[in-house]
Amino acid sequence: MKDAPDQPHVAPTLFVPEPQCRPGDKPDFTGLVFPRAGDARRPPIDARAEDIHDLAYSLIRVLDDHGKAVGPWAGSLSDEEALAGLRDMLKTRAYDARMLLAQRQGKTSFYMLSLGEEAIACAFSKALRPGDMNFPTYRQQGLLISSGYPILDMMNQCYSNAKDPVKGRQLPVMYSSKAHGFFTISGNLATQFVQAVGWAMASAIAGDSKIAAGWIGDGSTAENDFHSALVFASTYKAPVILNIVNNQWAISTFEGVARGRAPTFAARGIGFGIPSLRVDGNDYFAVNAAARWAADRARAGHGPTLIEFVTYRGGAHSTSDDPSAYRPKEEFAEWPLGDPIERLKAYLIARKLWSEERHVQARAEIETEMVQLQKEAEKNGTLHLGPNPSPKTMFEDVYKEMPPHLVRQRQEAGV
Amino acid sequence: MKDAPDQPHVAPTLFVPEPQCRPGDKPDFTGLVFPRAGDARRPPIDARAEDIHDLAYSLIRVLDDHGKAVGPWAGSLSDEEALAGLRDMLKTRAYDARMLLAQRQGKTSFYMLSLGEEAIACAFSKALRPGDMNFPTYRQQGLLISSGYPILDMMNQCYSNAKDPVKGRQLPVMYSSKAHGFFTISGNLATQFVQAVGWAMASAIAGDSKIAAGWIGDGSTAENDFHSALVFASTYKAPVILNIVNNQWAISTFEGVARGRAPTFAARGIGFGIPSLRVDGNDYFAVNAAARWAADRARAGHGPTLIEFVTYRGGAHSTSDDPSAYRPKEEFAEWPLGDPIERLKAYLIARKLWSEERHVQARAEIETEMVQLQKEAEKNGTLHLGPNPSPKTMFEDVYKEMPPHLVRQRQEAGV
Amino acid sequence: MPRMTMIEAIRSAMDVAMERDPRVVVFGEDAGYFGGVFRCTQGLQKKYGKHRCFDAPISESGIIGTAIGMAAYGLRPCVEIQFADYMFPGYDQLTQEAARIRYRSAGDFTVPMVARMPTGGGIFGGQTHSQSPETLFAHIPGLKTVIPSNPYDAKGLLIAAIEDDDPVIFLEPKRLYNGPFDGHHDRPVTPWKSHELGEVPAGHFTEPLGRAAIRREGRDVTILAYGTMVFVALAAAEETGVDAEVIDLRTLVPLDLETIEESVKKTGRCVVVHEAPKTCGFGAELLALVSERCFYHLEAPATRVAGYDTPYPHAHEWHYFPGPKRVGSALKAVMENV
Amino acid sequence: MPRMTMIEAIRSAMDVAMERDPRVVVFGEDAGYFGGVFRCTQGLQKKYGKHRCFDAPISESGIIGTAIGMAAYGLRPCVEIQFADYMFPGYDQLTQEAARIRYRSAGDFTVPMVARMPTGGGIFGGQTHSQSPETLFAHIPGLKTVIPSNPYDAKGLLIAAIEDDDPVIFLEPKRLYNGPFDGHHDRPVTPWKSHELGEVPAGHFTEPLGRAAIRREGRDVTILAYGTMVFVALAAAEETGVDAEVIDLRTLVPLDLETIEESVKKTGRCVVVHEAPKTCGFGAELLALVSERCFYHLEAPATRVAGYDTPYPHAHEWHYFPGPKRVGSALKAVMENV
Ligand SMILES: Cc1ncc(C[n+]2csc(CCOP(=O)(O)OP(=O)(O)O)c2C)c(N)n1
Ligand SMILES: Cc1ncc(C[n+]2csc(CCOP(=O)(O)OP(=O)(O)O)c2C)c(N)n1
Ligand SMILES: [Mg+2]
Ligand SMILES: [Mg+2]
Repeated sequence: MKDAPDQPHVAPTLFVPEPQCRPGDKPDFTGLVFPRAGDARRPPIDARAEDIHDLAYSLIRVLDDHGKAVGPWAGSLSDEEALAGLRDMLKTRAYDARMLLAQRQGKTSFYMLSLGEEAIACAFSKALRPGDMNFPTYRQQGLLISSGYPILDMMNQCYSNAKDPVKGRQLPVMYSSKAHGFFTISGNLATQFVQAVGWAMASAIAGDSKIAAGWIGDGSTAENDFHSALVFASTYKAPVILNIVNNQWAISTFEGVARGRAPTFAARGIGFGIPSLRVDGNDYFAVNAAARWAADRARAGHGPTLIEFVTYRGGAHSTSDDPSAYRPKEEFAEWPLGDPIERLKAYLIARKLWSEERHVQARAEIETEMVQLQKEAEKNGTLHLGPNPSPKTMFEDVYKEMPPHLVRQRQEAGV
Repeated sequence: MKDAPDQPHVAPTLFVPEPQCRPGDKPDFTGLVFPRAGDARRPPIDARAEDIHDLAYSLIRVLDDHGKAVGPWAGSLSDEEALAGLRDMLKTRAYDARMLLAQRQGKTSFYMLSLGEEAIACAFSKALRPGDMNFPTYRQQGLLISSGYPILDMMNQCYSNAKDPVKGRQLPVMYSSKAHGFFTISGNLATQFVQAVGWAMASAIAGDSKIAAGWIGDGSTAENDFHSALVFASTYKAPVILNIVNNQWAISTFEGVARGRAPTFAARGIGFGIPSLRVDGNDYFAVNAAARWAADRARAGHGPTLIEFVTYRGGAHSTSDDPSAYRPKEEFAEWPLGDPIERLKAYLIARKLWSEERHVQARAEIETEMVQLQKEAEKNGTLHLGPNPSPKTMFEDVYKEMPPHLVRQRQEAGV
Repeated sequence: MPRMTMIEAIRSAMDVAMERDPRVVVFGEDAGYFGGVFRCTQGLQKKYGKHRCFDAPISESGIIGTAIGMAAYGLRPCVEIQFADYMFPGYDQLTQEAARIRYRSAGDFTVPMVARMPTGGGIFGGQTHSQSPETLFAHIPGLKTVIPSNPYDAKGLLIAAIEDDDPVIFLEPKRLYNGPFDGHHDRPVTPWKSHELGEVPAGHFTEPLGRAAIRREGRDVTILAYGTMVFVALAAAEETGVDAEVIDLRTLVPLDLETIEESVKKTGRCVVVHEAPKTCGFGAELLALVSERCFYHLEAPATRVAGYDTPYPHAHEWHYFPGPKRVGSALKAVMENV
Repeated sequence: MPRMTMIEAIRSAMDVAMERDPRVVVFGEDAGYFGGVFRCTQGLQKKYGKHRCFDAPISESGIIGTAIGMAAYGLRPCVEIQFADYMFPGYDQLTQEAARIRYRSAGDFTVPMVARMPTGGGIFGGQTHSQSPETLFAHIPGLKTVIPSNPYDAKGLLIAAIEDDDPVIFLEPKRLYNGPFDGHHDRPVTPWKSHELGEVPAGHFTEPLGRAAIRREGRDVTILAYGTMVFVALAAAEETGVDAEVIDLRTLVPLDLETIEESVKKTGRCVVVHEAPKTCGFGAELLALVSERCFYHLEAPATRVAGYDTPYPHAHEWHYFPGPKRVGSALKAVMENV
């Protein structure tokens, strides 16, 4: 999404940025000029921030329009890994579709898709090691799925049912899994970004080689804790990867409102001396390669990396949202960086590792698996019909030990 | 203050930046390489941010070591203006000295010097017009003095006496004067920075040509509201000048702790597409020229400018502080950018507009004036001996109209 | 008179205020083109232009901080915080800045601004879309805190808040946006269209800040409530048959202590209801005031029905919510105590 | 036993905790090399190294936010906020994050951390170095709030707080740092060296969170106080001759309700004293609890002596401060009421 051409600023008006297109307009991405796949250079992992400012304004891309992986960032993935990546993305998309439907059917209160952004979480997770920790937003379900977290547990969480790992306390999609390197999601935007830095500092203090990854949306970079994260990461050279997922929209607000006059979000890192990359987020290879580069940097003690992943939010913000009120319906289909699944698929087909038939078949298999899991999850309950965790759990885990006033309140509640 | 050479980061340690010198060390500024006066280029006021990144890493200087004003930023001041500037700085320093003494004598609770930083506020204020608004910190008393605010009122404020314009409610130095374009100072760091942006946005909304100036210290740039200020200023192209006063210290903490791995504070603006200048803050000419450039930009509708003024905090942080515990005593004397008063004096002497004799005389005159004013102020009262404003004023101005519960409390208090 | 939902009434208040006074500006996250996630600002950008109603970056501190600057300049910003749960990043600006600028400058600078924010639970919003932080505002000298319970009041109080010369926190009980929800989540909600308080004058009018409204007269016990709990209290009174006097506080600061005192002295009993956690909730202040000022009239201990001292849970929303059953039990208990 | 000031006791607590447990880290603004503006962390960096005690950038949200991350990793950060007045930029992280992480993750992640902060007035600090924000913490489920009144408790409670598995707000009444200030600002303060509560064991010991201490036994009226007000209350009792039982709450959440109830039921009268503004101060909660639970034992209305509902003024500090005279009047008034 690009700003409309600069309004000549004549007093008396406040300059208010606007997206190129609104409902009724024909989608227009002519303002977005993306470098070709393979064009961006790949510096060594100990590059100094000041020597790679250009990468904050460029776009790291590996998969070209012909299904080839090209340029210096190619080669981070084996064929098996690429095939597994496709499957992870298909699963993520299928899972999303099922849960969206479940919400529409009234089986839960709320849901959020990652449609169109699957490559980012799925490919990123492959650069992490067991023990590393993500501090995600609500749109990184792909991290869990690609790292083997049980989808059944995710469904249980979304249904707030008797087997919900977080006991019905959180909105659907607000997962938590320490074992899978997935910090408990917060509803308050941006808070996790600086927490990730703290976790990474702790790892350094402890002499550990584990690293952290913070996640934030384009809109949420405007939040103040984006700043505290960059300040602390920069000052203490924290072993952290700070990921911005620029999916062009923050609910109804186009990314330009948070970005302001800077050409990219990656540029925000420059003023902190933090090496900053801008990456094609719909390119499974590019995401993985950038993530590995940053993870290697962090592990080698070279400190933080800021990455902007450029993508497009394919669905509504959430099930409470209707994007047709603020953006042209056709934008997603015409998004110039394409669909991450289609692009990886084209690569695999070009390499003869995959085919249209196997793709159809894989989708069907995954669909069957999801339906199966969903049935199983629903046996554990759904939000309104139950069973849900016992109401007495409402009073637990506020503190490690239940203090007297909560014991009294639980008794009053009769649970 | 420069970072000590990069510690090789070997696990297990957190990288913790340290200043070059601590008490007992010989001051060492060899790490600080400053460009020569006249070297920095002067772009047109409608320059695009991306075309002047270099100015965020350079240093705009006008007064050279021989008392000459040189280079493209010279020429913003007439001889009369330069002479007035010297007088403003001398007054500011003399005022500070008197009030420090008054505090030491127990006549008030607290004081904060601007020693060594006088050029910044005094020269900046000359770029503003009546109606423009500063959002200062506690170290910009020079703004008031150079714009003709009565020093007697400043003293009354510091004494919390019967004529204190803010009725004894604020700590000494927390002045307020709408008429003199000086927003009421807050004790909470950084909050004023984004308020300045809001004020500037309001001016644009109202179709007014007034501009705002926000002020912040090097240490306080780490606060989150530094970020919100830059975000809003960038997005709405607010007619605001965002000033960072880098005086090397934030109480006991050297500027590198807030700055992190970026070489300068001015660089923070780059990631927001905000034109950013780094300026010799001890150079009355450079400060004034940069301020005029930024003010002209803002008034012409080109939006915000970020300026880092490089200077040195000559005194203690406040009367509650003793810097000998954390920095070498001799640093101030050896500060490579010198003393702003001495530098302007040298310029004026070189131009035969001034002499050592007149300087001594001027100082004596000013000293006499200050002593006179102080006597007058003390007639209005001092903190502990009074008279102070009536205690009933304690309940006023909480709201425009006193609500019933405060009326009751005032009655209970018997005042 | 037109019938309005609470959303329409709030929108109409801003519309009227913007129409009458060019200094009134409206902004917030998604509040411009789209008109807000609850659609309260819908149409205002189209009508008044982008410079008077616009989308803000997601930065509550920036929203409040710039609003303070605008107010100091001379405008009258009325900003939207998307959920009261999200005002916390702006809490420093609200409580340490907006609240104290008149005081610390002895009136040299003032901050006439309104921060609107949806509050309370009942929409399965979980712990970050359900909180009721009113006590965190009421404790702060310099802020006024308003919370309407119906469309009529919402419009009248919001216009009054915008015209007020001090910073006003305007809490909108989101569960009441579409109708007078009484806590029976399993029953259909009456829409405002069929409720008399849905009748709202189309033009300018104000309801003064600082005055409570008696929603039901009664002799046996005084129920102090505000926002969503007003209708829960009314339902509990009907259902238990206790002749309760239900007072809708409408403004927490300044508080209409006179009306409270008069009623409690009359009934001799008092139950306070709120959704926020009990400990240090606004009910604590009300009980303290009642015990300080009506002690010799009380026939039974004044009590509180409140949210539990836990985060607001998702699945257990209706266990957490202080519904008519819990309020009813409190009424019965307070009547039994002699 | 060594005699310590409160500052020394606090320092000693951190020293002991860092010595025993390598997971304990200390940081904050000026807390590293210099040892903090009140010198509480002096010497810790030298002793434990820069990676366990260091200067933080001036960012309270960053300090709390990184501490949360560290605690989630498995460390036990004990951070310093330079003044309680400056925790507000970190209030979102404290109340919306630290407080709820155990709950929202069902114990998958926990946040064992302490946020220390000097609180209260009495040092001519004006409105931004004098505030007492305890109610803003006590209202938040998931936080514990501690406020010691003397060196012995400060050390024992701080070690307990650091060893606690939940986030603890540790408020340090700065007016007590050097001695048991009783509110008579015109008289010299006894140094802790000559006070028995200045006797503090050199090594490890803890005082449990959640237990009040009776500082003076009495029969006529119960005074509930904490922090600086404990000594003001004691002075008022002595000066009026009212036989007051003075309870030092020490921990506000969890609260030692048992001790409070027992005392109030015994005396039949209650005065609460705090320095924070009255409206929605912690005194409101205490009055509410007393009126809910001791109603039938009360012989007079329980009352509050508190800061006024204004910002903390600079010049009028001693008018604002609830000193022994105001507390004394309240004692006399509550004794007159029959
Ligand atoms: C502190 C806070 N403010 C506002 C919100 C409401 N909100 C939830 S998601 C969202 C948009 C976020 O956009 P972005 O960061 O771009 O992430 P995306 O949804 O596109 O993944 C907003 C405003 C919130 N959750 N927290
Ligand atoms: C929110 C907040 N945190 C901490 C403080 C305490 N404090 C007062 S001044 C100061 C140092 C500021 O340093 P800097 O910004 O460099 O300004 P300088 O004093 O050097 O002019 C600190 C930490 C404060 N006033 N407000
Ligand atoms: Mg987005
Ligand atoms: Mg400084």
